[in-house]
Amino acid sequence: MKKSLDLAALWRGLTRPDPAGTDRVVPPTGFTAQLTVFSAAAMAFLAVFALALALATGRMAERWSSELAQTVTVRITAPPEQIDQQTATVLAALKTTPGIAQARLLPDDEVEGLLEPWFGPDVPVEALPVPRLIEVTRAAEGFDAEALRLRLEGEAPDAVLDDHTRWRQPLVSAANRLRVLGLFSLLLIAAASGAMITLAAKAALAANGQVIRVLRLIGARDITIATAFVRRFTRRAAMGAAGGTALATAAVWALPEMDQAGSFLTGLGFQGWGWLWPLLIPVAAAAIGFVATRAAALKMLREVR
Amino acid sequence: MKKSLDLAALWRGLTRPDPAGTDRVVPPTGFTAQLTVFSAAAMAFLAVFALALALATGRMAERWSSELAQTVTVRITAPPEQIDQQTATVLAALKTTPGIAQARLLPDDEVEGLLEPWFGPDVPVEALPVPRLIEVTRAAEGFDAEALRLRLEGEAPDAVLDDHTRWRQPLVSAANRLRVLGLFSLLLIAAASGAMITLAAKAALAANGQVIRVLRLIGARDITIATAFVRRFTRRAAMGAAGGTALATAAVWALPEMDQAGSFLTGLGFQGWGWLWPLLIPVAAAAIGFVATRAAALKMLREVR
Amino acid sequence: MIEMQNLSFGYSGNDPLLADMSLTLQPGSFHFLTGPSGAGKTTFLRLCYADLLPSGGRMAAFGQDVRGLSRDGIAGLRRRVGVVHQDTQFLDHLPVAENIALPLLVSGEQVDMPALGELLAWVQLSGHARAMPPELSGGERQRAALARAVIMSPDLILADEPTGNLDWDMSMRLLQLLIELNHSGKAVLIATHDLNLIRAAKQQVQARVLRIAGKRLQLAGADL
Amino acid sequence: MIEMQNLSFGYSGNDPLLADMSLTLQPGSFHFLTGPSGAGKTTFLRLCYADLLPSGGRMAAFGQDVRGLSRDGIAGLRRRVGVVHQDTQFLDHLPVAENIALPLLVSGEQVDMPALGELLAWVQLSGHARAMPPELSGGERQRAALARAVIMSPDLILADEPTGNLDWDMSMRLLQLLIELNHSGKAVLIATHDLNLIRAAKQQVQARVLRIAGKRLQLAGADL
Ligand SMILES: Nc1ncnc2c1ncn2[C@@H]1O[C@H](COP(=O)(O)OP(=O)(O)OP(=O)(O)O)[C@@H](O)[C@H]1O
Ligand SMILES: Nc1ncnc2c1ncn2[C@@H]1O[C@H](COP(=O)(O)OP(=O)(O)OP(=O)(O)O)[C@@H](O)[C@H]1O
Ligand SMILES: [Mg+2]
Ligand SMILES: [Mg+2]
Repeated sequence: MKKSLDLAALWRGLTRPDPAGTDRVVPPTGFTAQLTVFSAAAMAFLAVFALALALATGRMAERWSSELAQTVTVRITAPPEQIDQQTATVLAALKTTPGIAQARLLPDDEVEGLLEPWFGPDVPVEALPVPRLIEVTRAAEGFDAEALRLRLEGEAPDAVLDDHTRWRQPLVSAANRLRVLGLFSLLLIAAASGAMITLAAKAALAANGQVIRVLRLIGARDITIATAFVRRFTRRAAMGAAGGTALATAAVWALPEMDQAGSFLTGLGFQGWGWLWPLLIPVAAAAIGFVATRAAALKMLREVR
Repeated sequence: MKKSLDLAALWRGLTRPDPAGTDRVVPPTGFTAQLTVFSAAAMAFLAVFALALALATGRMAERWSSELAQTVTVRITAPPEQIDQQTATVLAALKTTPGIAQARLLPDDEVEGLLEPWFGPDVPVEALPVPRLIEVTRAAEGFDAEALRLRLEGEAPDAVLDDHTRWRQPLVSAANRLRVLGLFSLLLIAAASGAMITLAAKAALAANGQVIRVLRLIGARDITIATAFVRRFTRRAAMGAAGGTALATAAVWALPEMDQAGSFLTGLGFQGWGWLWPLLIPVAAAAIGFVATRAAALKMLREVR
Repeated sequence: MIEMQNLSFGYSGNDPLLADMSLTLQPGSFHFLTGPSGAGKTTFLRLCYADLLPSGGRMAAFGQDVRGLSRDGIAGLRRRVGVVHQDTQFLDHLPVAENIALPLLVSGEQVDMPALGELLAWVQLSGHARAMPPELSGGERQRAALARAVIMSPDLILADEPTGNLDWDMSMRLLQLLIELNHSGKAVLIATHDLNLIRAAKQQVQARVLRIAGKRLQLAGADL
Repeated sequence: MIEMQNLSFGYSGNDPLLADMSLTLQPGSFHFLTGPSGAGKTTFLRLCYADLLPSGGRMAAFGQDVRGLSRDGIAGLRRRVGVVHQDTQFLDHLPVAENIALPLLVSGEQVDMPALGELLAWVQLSGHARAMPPELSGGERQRAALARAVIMSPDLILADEPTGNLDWDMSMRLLQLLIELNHSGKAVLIATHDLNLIRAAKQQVQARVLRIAGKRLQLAGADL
């Protein structure tokens, strides 16, 4: 016995124009049709925003954690007679630590700048037992802060590694959580869209049960009937999703720039190739529409002899 | 001519049980019914998350900005001979500034704690030209920082007002933006839900055009028909939304605690009375279902004599 | 009960189908309506239960102008007129018995179960009370339609081709039922092509035969 | 074309409706099928176009066992059998002419417009070609159904109560059409209650009359 629906034939039927006008057998309008288009559009719209949120928070987390990486410092507060020796030891140790790109002893004027908030503009740096500060630039692969801390403890007991974690880490974890939330909503929205488009397709097919029965009675083959419906619905889902995506992308594009807080925040928009991501949404909607309608049509057809 | 649909009668019909069983005239099942329930549920689910996001970011913004408010300090770095006098002047000035609840001169050990990251645990506070720090607690209504800054400039030229804005403000504005985003998605989701439930109701009514025609032909009054449908759909929308809300609220409740970063972050959950907010969602869904079905039923009935 | 004066009707966008018709249906009268296929018999009946409104002329049902009826007024009119449609529709999700009792349900009246059972027996559908409408045969549908039309004991019964799917014996039974109803004071109007049915009826009841020909309503002579 | 041996059928959950039926429909044959309302005439026809499958016995259509037919095989069978249903359904969103041409459309064949026009004229629906199905009168629907049934020029024509909504003249015309088709070699099976129709047909064609009675198929005698 032949398989009752041939996928390749269905795909051909879907992409080929419809010269015979077989699609006309499906009633053109009705609320179920609008519903399919609209739910695809609405879900695509929400998906674009969730996608933008996930991408933006991802960017934000990355930026924050890279800033965090760049502001690692080693502070040496040894007594005056030991400080030069310990500083040299630390610099040597840092040089041999894997994952560190650069270690730079801050000159007095930079230290002065850092202490300004505490002692005012005319810090008497010379008069103070000011610590030596070494700015450490992390290499791309990063380094093991704990190991370095232990090593410094042995070699230069008065050196303190300050990776500013207390300040920045919560921000990074907040951004990461937001990204997870964005991805989670994306998943939710994808699942809800899938279910909604499936249900809309089924509702539309059920509303057209009469049409299917008439067509079977006059000798239409399953493939003919299924193709007409699947083509309609795949197009509707894709069109609706494309509309929703376009609208949402435009809305994201039109959102006010959020970068005014300097490097701290990032806009909700897409960046560079990121603008291509939303293009996946109509494709996904079309795929969902195709699979859902095909399954629904097959199921309905099985109930009609 | 009498108004064809009487709202009061409709409401009575909606809330009263159905002793005569008139509701049975509406076919009980079908995909459009499932669709109504499901779209209400899915949208309610998303709405709960958006609501949680909006509330949590609101809380976060509030916490961050209140922390900001509580960490305003005045730093006095005057030469030793003037410092006591300027400190007294500043304290007096702060006392007469409206919007300030408390001004407290930090004792040496607290200053020591603050300087520890710079000079190590054994700061020789006495030996250093350490500034005086005054912690200012803002009153609920807040104060005009610029005016205070100008006044201090005149009275105590070496006093610096530091409201830590540079650190915290971007966070607050980030949180506020997230809140706006949450509210925006809430609006979007509400609009999409409304449209979806409306369309589902219309699709279901259109699928039941035959039923409506038969009922009119045997002499059913508009109110009877509309009530049967409106009751069904309002219940379906409310049930679906209640289900989605319950699920989402449980999911929010089950989310891992996010407060581990101390007071810096806040969980996505609701807090206290906030857990009651989601209860509004099924009510809103029922209201949308009621209005949408009523409008759709009226429109369909008008097409049938 | 129904009064028409110079009534005319045409479907929108089409030529007038019925023109200049005058007719009065008295309580207790018995009419047949004939005419070729497509002449407008079904249309005429639809005018009688206000499913269509006349394009011209005057028409009153139970003393009220049909054009002035509110939607609830139309519903009220339909409770006093029992209709057997040419292609009667049922609610496919309710069993036959409930479908027949539907007019009672929607007008909020109590269903008298023994009376319903009697009615089912009368149209020989006792065995199908619990069947769903799509499971009925063509003739069974027509009998169920008749039962639904008379359950409110209406003042006027309109039947559109009620014997189209029935054999002669069953047609005679059905005619007997309608004549019984007529004897109890109800007016009856039957649209049919079946001249044998009209002949059979005329032997038992004073029936007038109307004919739609050339858009007009004519009284057919005794030639039937 | 259709061969039945000891065929039996019952709707699921019900007693068997038809039992022990044997029949062979030869090309070019002409049969009538009668029986009281609810006897199983429509059911019998549905078995013939594989809308129902027999519960027992053997049935072959065009040489193939219907139980072994794939879904596409059933579709193929239905293209060789034209059916006029008792309550024919159309696609309400397509005009009458397109509905009549629908079997050609779904089997991917070209529509021969002049032939379609002729067919419409043949059933006197030329004036309604562009009308929508819900705008047709009962008789017009039946004629459109006949036109749709014969447009693929099937080998076998099944008609379920095709004259139920037609007056005598139109019934005779329709019978004439079916007899014409039969003379051109097609087999015809008509389910009807109308004994006059059967009598009229017997004068022109060698028709056999089958009768469903007591669940069985009987050959009615010459008493008609
Ligand atoms: N809704 C409509 N819109 C336009 N034309 C219509 C509509 N309904 C019916 N017609 C046309 O009006 C004419 C009369 O239809 P009607 O159904 O009244 O005929 P009838 O006398 O009942 O015929 P039959 O005996 O075949 O049932 C027909 O030609 C039909 O095509
Ligand atoms: N789908 C179904 N399920 C169950 N029972 C059915 C179904 N369809 C028909 N029946 C029953 O089977 C019997 C035969 O029905 P069928 O339609 O074949 O009768 P028929 O001979 O065509 O009658 P009529 O002359 O009234 O059209 C009837 O009693 C009917 O109620
Ligand atoms: Mg008619
Ligand atoms: Mg039948």
